[in-house]
Amino acid sequence: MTLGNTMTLSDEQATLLEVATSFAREKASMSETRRQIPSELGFDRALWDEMAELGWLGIAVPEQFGGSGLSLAEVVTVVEPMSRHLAGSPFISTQMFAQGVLAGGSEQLKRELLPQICRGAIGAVALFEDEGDWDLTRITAGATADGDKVRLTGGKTLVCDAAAADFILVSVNLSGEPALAVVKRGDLPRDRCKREVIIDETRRAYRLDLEGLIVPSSAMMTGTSARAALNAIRDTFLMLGSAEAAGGIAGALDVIVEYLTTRSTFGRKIGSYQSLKHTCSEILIGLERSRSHIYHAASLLAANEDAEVALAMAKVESAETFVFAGDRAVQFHGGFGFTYDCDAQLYLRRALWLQFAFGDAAYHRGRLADLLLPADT
Amino acid sequence: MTLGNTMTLSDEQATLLEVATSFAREKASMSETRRQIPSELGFDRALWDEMAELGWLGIAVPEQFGGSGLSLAEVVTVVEPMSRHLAGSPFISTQMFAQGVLAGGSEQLKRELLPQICRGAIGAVALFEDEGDWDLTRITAGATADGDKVRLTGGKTLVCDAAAADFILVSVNLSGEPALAVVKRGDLPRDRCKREVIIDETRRAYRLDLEGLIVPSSAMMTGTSARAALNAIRDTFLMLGSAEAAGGIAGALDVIVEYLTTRSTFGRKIGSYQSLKHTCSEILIGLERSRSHIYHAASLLAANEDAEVALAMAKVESAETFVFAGDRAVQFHGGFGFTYDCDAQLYLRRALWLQFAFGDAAYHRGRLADLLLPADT
Amino acid sequence: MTKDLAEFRREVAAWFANNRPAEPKFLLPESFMEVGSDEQFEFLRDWQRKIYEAGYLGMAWPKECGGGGMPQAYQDIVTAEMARQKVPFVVNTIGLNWAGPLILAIGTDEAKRRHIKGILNAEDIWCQGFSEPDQGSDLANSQLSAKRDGDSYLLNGSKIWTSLGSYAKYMILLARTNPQKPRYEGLSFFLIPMQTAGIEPRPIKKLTGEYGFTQTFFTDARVPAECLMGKEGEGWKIAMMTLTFERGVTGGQAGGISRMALTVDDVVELARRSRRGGRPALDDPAIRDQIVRFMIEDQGDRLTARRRDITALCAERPNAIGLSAKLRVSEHRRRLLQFALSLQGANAARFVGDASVVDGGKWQRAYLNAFSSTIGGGTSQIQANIIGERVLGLPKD
Amino acid sequence: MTKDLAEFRREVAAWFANNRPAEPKFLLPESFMEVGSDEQFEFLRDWQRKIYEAGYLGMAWPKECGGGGMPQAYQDIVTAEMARQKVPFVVNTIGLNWAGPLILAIGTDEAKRRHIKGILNAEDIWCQGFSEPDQGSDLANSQLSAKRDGDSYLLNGSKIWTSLGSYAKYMILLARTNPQKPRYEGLSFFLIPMQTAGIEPRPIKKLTGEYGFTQTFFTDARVPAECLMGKEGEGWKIAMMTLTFERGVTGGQAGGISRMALTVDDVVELARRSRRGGRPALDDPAIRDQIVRFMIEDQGDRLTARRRDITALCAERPNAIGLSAKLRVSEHRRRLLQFALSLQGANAARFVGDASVVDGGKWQRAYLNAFSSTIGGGTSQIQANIIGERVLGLPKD
Repeated sequence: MTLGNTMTLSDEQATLLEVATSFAREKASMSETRRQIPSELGFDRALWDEMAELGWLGIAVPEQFGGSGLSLAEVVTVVEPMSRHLAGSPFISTQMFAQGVLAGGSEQLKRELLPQICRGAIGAVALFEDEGDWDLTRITAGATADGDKVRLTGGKTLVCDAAAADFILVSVNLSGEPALAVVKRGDLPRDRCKREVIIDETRRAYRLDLEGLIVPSSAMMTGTSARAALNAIRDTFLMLGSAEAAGGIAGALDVIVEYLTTRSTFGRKIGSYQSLKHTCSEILIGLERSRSHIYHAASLLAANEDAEVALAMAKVESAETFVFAGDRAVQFHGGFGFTYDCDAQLYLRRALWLQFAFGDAAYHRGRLADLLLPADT
Repeated sequence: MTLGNTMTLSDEQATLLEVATSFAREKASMSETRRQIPSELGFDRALWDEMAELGWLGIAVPEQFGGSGLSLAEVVTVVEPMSRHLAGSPFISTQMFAQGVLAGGSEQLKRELLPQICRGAIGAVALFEDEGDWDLTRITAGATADGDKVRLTGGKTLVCDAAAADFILVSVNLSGEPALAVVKRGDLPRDRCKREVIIDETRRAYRLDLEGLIVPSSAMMTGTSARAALNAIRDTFLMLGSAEAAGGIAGALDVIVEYLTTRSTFGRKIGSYQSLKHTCSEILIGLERSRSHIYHAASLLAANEDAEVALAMAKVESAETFVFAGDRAVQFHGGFGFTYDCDAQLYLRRALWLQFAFGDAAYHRGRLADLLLPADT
Repeated sequence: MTKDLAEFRREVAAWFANNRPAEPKFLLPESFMEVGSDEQFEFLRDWQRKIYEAGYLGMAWPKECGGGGMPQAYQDIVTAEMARQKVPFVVNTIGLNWAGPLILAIGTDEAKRRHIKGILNAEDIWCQGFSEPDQGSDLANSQLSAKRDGDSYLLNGSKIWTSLGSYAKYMILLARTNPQKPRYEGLSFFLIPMQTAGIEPRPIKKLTGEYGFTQTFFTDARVPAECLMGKEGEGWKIAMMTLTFERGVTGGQAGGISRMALTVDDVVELARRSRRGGRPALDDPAIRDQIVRFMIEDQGDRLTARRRDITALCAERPNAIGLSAKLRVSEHRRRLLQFALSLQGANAARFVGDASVVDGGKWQRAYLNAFSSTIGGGTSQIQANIIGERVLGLPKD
Repeated sequence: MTKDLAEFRREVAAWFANNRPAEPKFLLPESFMEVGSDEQFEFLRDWQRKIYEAGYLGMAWPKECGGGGMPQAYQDIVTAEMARQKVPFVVNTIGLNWAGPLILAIGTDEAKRRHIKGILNAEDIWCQGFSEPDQGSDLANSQLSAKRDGDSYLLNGSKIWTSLGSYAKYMILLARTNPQKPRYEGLSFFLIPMQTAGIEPRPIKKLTGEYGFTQTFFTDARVPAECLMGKEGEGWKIAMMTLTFERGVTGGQAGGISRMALTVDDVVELARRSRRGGRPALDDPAIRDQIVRFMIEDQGDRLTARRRDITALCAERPNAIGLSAKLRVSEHRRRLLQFALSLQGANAARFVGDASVVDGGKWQRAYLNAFSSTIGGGTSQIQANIIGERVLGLPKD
């Protein structure tokens, strides 16, 4: 199997990359990230509104639904710089929601929901359950049709941004097949959404209790539509989660290099020691390879080509490198690295979150082996 | 499963360790090793005779058969120092032969063969076949009984020291079951034994053509005796091959440290650079762990306790560390390391030989997983 | 008077089985270095007192000081049984393993009377003041000043990474009494009361979000001259003596386990009950292979500790095992714990305090806390230098 | 005059399919750097001549010098087809990719007439004299002395790692004409005939046991002054120019493939036909996992090379990709080849020359030869320093 090497950068990507980089430098600093950690929802609504005004939420939404009609490739260029200082926001959740609706929603759902998203509404996706399985089609939360209503049972967990979301796309098992239900904020009583404690304190995740919730059948996606939506959601996360990881690696590397060029022991700047210096080189190499995988996958998505292999590779390389960078960031800061005040731990925790979201490296390598190494040619 | 931590050192072991260390320093130097590389048999007969006179060949042979009645634990203490400078000799082959006969041979075979071994005869074992499988019971070379004779078919490969051997223990398939035949030098026409080219130039390996050879049935081991002999041969190699690897690691580390403390670049001794220094520390740690596994396995063998796990661990740790040490030895010698004149390559080649003899690290980890991680408690 | 040891073992086993405290609602720390909340501390102090009152702590310490006056063998049985039953550890670690043995070895009768019983029943918690913020990894570089002033010493400076700093009544302290003298000779050793004006322990928030260490500030803190152990200038010698107590080389510890660390066996058990892709994680060949790697390393280190007792098997580089122990064990542990997270699938992303987190989040917490050993007491990078230079003789950088 | 390119591609494909030489009895080298025996050399020289005579080499070079005078596109098709069909490489690499383009760019008409055809038909083999034994990894540190003496230069010193040194008729040489000047400005560039009294190439035996490099000694070797390229002191500038030819950045190479390196795809194919425990090695989950790791790395590097062309995607650290390329690719290759051995079971222990060795032993040989790239041209350790210092701005050690 020969792997392609498509790599393109649209004018829109180039522009967005520039805009987002300077926007992030100004508005998404580490002190802003730290300021949001104790907050209930984990992000700044004013910043969110600014992102919406910049048109970022609808970048990959067709113009007919109020978006810019571009692709996830353009969204990537926004996510990497914004995650450099670990800014928390429901941006990726919202992108997953939008791509899910776009891929599997009825015309009516798209017309209803997507323009609201483009204007600043928040979306979320509820996919995971207690066993922690990453296969999005193994679902136990149930759904039963009852006239023009559908009754939900069971629950979901690790649902990012559920409390802030205007709409949540929930995966359920409908007669043994995956289906998705759009649950609106108004239909979800407050006590059905419980905050969970997760390793990445810049994020918010919740447990959803679906038992007995009723949604109209028009809010459902079923059959091939549901599968298409689940694939789109997964691809969106693999794409944007990898970009978020790349931003995190870059940020962690900055933090390490800054410390290594200012801190001295035994009369030498510690960055002059090879054990630290060579590790930085290794992190940089991981970052360069990650970015290459990411922009390759983005190019394929932009061209509507099959990106399954490219997305899995991007996720593996970027998440592995990010965990390594975060782990080394803590270590290389010595005693300070062991404290909460040091930013290193924030990077490590974010890295762990990303590693275990939508499949860790071993999981995706297993998928890649199936794709790339069939038992017989 | 709780692993034991038995560790003993007998007085005989302590004495032999001392004797062998000074003997090796004097007689098994690197220049001697290099001198033997172009020789046909790969070892010095006079040195072999000295080893026989020292009683080393019969250390683990019971006194009634002319040996010292000790165990492989005592043999270990001879092998490690002797392999420090990669001396080539049929010592391990001979030990495998003797332990095979001891475990599976008839009283008559033991009485006939073991005293000769103790006096200096050379033994060898012929176990492997073209597929390169390490499972010693998967045998295609055949044997057919014909009155009081047995007729052999097929062939064996990677038979160490076959050309120098007075006796070879050959594994064959007898009616679907593993069996072993003792083939004497006189019964093996010269053209049945062809030298092979192997990566470790200090060793000699041969291909044996068995087709039509006849041995008396009294020279056979069959059934449980054959299986016991095969296990004993494997255990002997895992024990002594690991000790040989430990000696090799120690030798490689010496070569590296010597170079790193004498060679300078940019005005500094290269051993002061952390990337080289820390790697040396890593090799040392591997050596220390290897020795611990080795002397633990030896202690179990000395006490006649189950050593299957301990032997496999010893082999994995020592062979992996040795390959790493050899690889780094070449690298750290720079341009000189790339030349044949540098001893680093000899260590690397020996390490590769040991890694792929009787099962590499992945193979033995698989065995250990079966032993230590049963599907259910 | 000594009972039959086998019978004693049965008795002890029964006692711990019947008396082990119920699992609390909160997650317990893995060692005294990680005690971060009042509820953890109270729980552990109660547990130690209960063990002591049952007669199972300080069994080999002198009767007149509050000990049991029995042969060490009995205490060893208790300690082994505690480890086997995985009961909570005894919290007053510095008192039991450092200060107590030191006082018994070189303290005055008055000091023995005053301190030993409180150490055993956890009435008096002890902490250790060795590390300083700018000392690097070099203990002999301690700068905290102790200046003789009449019948007392005036202390100025700060100590860092003080475990139980907020709970301790006493501290064993390494301080500089003479800045003119060469670095080792200027140091002295003190046992000081923490409730002294001018001593302020300030909690440090760890990367886990928990507390568990303090930085302890000394500002003209005045302690009585009797606090000095030995003579002025003997600080380094005495500190090294406490280290040998801590390592248990010479015996003399009060006994009891001092950690409940997660091991490779715990990881195997986690893999057995974790599911990946709908099957037990332990069925996955790549996971099995990785676990075996960890088992080989771990067993290698256990055996290496045993081999250290057989001089002839360490003859080539006698200091290799000792000087490499910290690096081997701490780095193994960090990697093991990071790996353990990967067994938990999507649930690996939860943390302590979550209702659904695996085992209360102790795996996540333990991975983050593992850096205390790869950083504290000389980073792994410095350990690797030490091995290269002091064991292999490579040039300094 | 230009034929249709698609038709040309078919014609080329057919020609190589019909004319590829039969697999020789001996193992071919992977690149010109590994030519170690006369039989290898003769085989490869014949092959190059055959390609040239078919009109498939130097197609874009000027007709009057022996080239084809055609657009570069044709040559690119030939080169791609050679790679696709995995035919043997063209051996006169230094002539075709370094010396030839240089002579065409800045050489005299006389030099073009004299050299180009011999480069293309492999009559005149070229070698490169840049590295020196004590230069470290620093090319600008070249010490070989070239002293002007009337109409000639006297050369003294030595060059090392000269590929094809025993077969070459000419050498491109970097030598020091002025030891007083700063290091870059004292260097000059020469094209010299190897058959000169006082020039002695001495073969170096490699760790593989084969030959493939020489150390070339210069003892009062006298070459004509016309051998100087450009002016005295322009040596560094010209050497850098040859490097850009070699990288193919500016085009101008004669074409043809210059290696037959084993790739990760070859490893997959090896795993498919190797057996472990009676089953295809490719069925083993641990092996599959490891191969996927290599594929991700390899694909990462291929994509990174592509990304280099898109400036906006390299804006953060424009030199990162270039300065890390050697380290990334050479270390990946060393580890990949070491892994490939493990697929061969007990047969991994065989070596080149054995009747039963897998694929003639090219895996074993390739692993050992892989060190030439992790050592030559600046060791991996130095490369990692360069990245740390020149890309990340970390302090020098």
